[in-house]
Amino acid sequence: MVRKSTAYLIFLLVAGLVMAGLIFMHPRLQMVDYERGLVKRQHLVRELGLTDLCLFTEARYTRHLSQADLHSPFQDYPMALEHFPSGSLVLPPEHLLKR
Amino acid sequence: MIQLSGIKKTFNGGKSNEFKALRGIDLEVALNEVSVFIGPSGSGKTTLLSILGCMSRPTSGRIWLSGREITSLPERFAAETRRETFGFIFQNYNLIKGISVLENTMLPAYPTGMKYRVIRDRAVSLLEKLGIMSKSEEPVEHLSGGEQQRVAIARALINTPSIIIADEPTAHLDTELAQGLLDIFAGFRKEGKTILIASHDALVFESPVADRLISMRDGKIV
Amino acid sequence: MLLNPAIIALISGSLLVSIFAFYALVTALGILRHWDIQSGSERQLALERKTYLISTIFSYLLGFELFSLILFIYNAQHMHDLFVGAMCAAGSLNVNNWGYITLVFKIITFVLCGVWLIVNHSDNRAHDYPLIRPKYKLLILLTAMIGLETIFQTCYFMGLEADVMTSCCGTIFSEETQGITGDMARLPPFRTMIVFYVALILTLRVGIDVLVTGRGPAVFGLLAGVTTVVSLVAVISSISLYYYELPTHHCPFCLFQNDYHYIGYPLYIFLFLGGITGMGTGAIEGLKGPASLSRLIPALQRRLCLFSMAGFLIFALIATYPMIFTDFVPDF
Amino acid sequence: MIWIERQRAFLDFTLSSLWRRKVRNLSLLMIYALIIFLLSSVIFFTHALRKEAESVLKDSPEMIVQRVVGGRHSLIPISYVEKIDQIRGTSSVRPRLWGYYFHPASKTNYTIMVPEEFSQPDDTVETGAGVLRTWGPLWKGKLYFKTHDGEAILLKAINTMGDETDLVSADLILMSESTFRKISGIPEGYANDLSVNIRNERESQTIMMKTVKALPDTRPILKKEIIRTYISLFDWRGGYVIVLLWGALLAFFIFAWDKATGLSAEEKTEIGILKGIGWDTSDVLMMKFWEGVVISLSAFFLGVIAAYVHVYFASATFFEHALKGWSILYPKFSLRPSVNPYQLAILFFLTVVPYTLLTIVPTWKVAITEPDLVMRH
Repeated sequence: MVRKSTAYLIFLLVAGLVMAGLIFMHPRLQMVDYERGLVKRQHLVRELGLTDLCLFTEARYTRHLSQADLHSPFQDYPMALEHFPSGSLVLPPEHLLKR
Repeated sequence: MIQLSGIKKTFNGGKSNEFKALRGIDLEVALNEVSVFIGPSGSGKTTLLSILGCMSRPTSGRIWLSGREITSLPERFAAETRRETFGFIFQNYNLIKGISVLENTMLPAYPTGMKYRVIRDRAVSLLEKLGIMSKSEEPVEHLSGGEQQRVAIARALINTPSIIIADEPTAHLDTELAQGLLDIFAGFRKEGKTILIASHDALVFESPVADRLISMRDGKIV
Repeated sequence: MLLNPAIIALISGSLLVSIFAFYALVTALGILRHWDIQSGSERQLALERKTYLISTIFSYLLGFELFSLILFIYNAQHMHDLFVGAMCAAGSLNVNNWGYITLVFKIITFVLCGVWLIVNHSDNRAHDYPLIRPKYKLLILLTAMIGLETIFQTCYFMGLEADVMTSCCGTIFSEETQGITGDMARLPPFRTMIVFYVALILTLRVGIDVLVTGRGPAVFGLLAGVTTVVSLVAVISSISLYYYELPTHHCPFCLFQNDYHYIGYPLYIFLFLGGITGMGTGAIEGLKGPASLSRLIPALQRRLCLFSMAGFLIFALIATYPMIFTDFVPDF
Repeated sequence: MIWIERQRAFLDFTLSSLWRRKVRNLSLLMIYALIIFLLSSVIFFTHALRKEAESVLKDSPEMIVQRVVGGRHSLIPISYVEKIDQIRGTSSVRPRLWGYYFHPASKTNYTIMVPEEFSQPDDTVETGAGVLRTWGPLWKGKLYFKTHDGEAILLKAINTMGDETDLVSADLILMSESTFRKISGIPEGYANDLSVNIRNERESQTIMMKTVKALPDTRPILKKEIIRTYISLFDWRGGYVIVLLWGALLAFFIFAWDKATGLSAEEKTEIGILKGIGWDTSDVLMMKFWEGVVISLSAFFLGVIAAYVHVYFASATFFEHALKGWSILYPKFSLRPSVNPYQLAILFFLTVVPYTLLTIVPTWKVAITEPDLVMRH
């Protein structure tokens, strides 16, 4: 019978190797595919002059959040309550918060 | 030679439920003998054995083991002495449930840092000697009372102690098993070990194995 | 105030560490008040049991202090792009007045924690707890340091504002800068290296004495402390130059970056290993007095001394390596 | 090595003892791993998005100039181009035409845009992959649009952009300038904003100031600011989610603490037995330390590996819902795996450190069980 601590240490070793493999090796394997996509994205960004990621498409100010103006998160009226889920996650763009 | 002088033990000192378990014990116990402490329950036998075995400290008084004073040792040294000098056989066997016979036997040797192989081989040979090797991988609670008793003995011997302390070892055994146990004790004496037994079982103190009887009552030797 | 996972982790971690250090300190002071090793009373037994708790807490704290030190530097490194002008950790730490003092306190608490554990370990080897009083009094200092470190760190993170103009390592550790960082950068690299090697060789020489004859651990401890400080100065003034292969880049933090293969981590870890065990060797010298320890301490000192010498040696190897295997020559 | 043998032996016992109560301990382990999984998913995901934003937006225009009227973003006259062009240091200025188009049938907002050079005829559009996914049935390969004055037009969809660019292009519909003006109603001579390329990026701050001076009703936005918006967005978001997860963490720690404090009588007897047969308090503490290590490390590895798979192999499926919110269109994207020791250190600090500290005192309380307990009946 295998000693319990040996079995556990083997488990740790395997888990550690899997983790290290994922963290250090996997990105390298992915590199070629990823780079190809990235080049395309960068190309498109340059060509069209895009400024934002297409992550939240629910409203103007979340789709192009760096282009939004100070009041748009207030839905055109300063007393309006936020009602988009992503509105609770995003900050107004950096340059508007500048003091 | 184990010498005791003026051993007193008070539980819950200064409180309303204060209880004086030992009221001044002076005693000399010879090594390589079987000494049996007899007396009714509550007479202080168990408390005395636990003090002798470095499990607890007396409230006052001193103990010398082969000339070395062992009473004022801080806990970590008391534990070391307990581990290396004494082997304990408890009344309820006190085996750890859910783990195997073999592991239970090996437990006292874990903190010593001995090689695993060495401990294992020693445990196996002890279990073989006591005739329960066939059950070594079973969890202890699957064993009968007599078998558990033998596991407890094997565990007490794993660190090759020079002194064996047994508290009411025959309490849960029928006559035949108890007799077997006494035979095992006789064997230990032949090997030169010191055995201290607390018992109020006539089978024990009337047995020829017992070299010396020490009777106790109300925390004193009578 | 910036809120990122690392900041949350550091602030909450430090808070927990302080609470536990304080708890251990209160327990320790309670122990001191009623301590009487001669007594076999139940109270004395309870007190002796509490010493286990304190040792346990501080051994865990040492580990966490090390982690938090590394995370703190790594986080400063990671945040630098939020601040205008910051190129590495040096800039992020300079955003407000609390950054550097937090770092210094973190290093000191880590070293103190290590030395305390060494003292504690030697005390536990004796039958009669001869060091219990000095040891627990040292905890007052240690806990105060941990508490201050937590406060400084909180102030630092609270005071962070993105977009603040800061200076990068190029200016902080530049030969033109006034103040201590500039002074260190201005030191002549060649002479600093000579001082560094002299200190190192002296330490090793005394270390060999300690190993062979058992004499001079106090001197060794002192030298280890001096060598640690000199080494830190040497890193800024010259060792960094060889790693960056730039005549004016003196930053002690850029060494942590990917571009330099994270060499900063082993470099500093071995330096602190050498420093802590070395100072520990000296710290327990004053404790030889009690009879119960007089035989144990020299053996322990030899072991610590060995670790310390190994730490310094590996540090020196890492530091010397680029000087030998590079074509770069700074203008002295 | 005595030291190693001792630790191995304690580890052996801890494992046996944990295995005995497998249901309870495995459920603790699973909850712990789940919490680490959630936290690390958040950290990995936000970090990867941040990196992605940084590298993708690296090529976006150095400066965008918007016109602000009454505090709101307004159309900018194309005549402004010349004024900015005259500022030294700018290499090119061009008007950007873009806007939103709401398609009632799919209830989705799309971004319509005019590229600098659109080589297709006026009656065709190029679309992002997400558009065709959500638009609904096409009529003979054509998209049905309504112009600003109510007129219906059909535009042929060609050249769909691939999935690979979805993260920036999912909702894009590219069209010619005249079609755009017809649909959006933006009059000739006006654009949405101007994109400015700057020769030396270090001078962008100065150029921005000069722009404001020359055209006081404009608001320039620098690329640096855009990227920093995204960096702090994801850092901040990661921070907030962790604050929100504090509740869960706290609940778990209380649970762990309770488990450590409320040891059953059986477990207490066991510790008593160990002490009785010669274990010291520090041995019991060591054994319990290994128990903590076994639980924390296992949970840590399991949680982190699962989170990695979740974020990088399964594209963070569990978060899709939160990101998507009420929008119909959600880009398909795969992120560059970028986990570093820094993130692992954060995770360790957030989970293992509190767990370990919280169990110290209860563990110690058990460890000091009196060895003679087993002798008393």
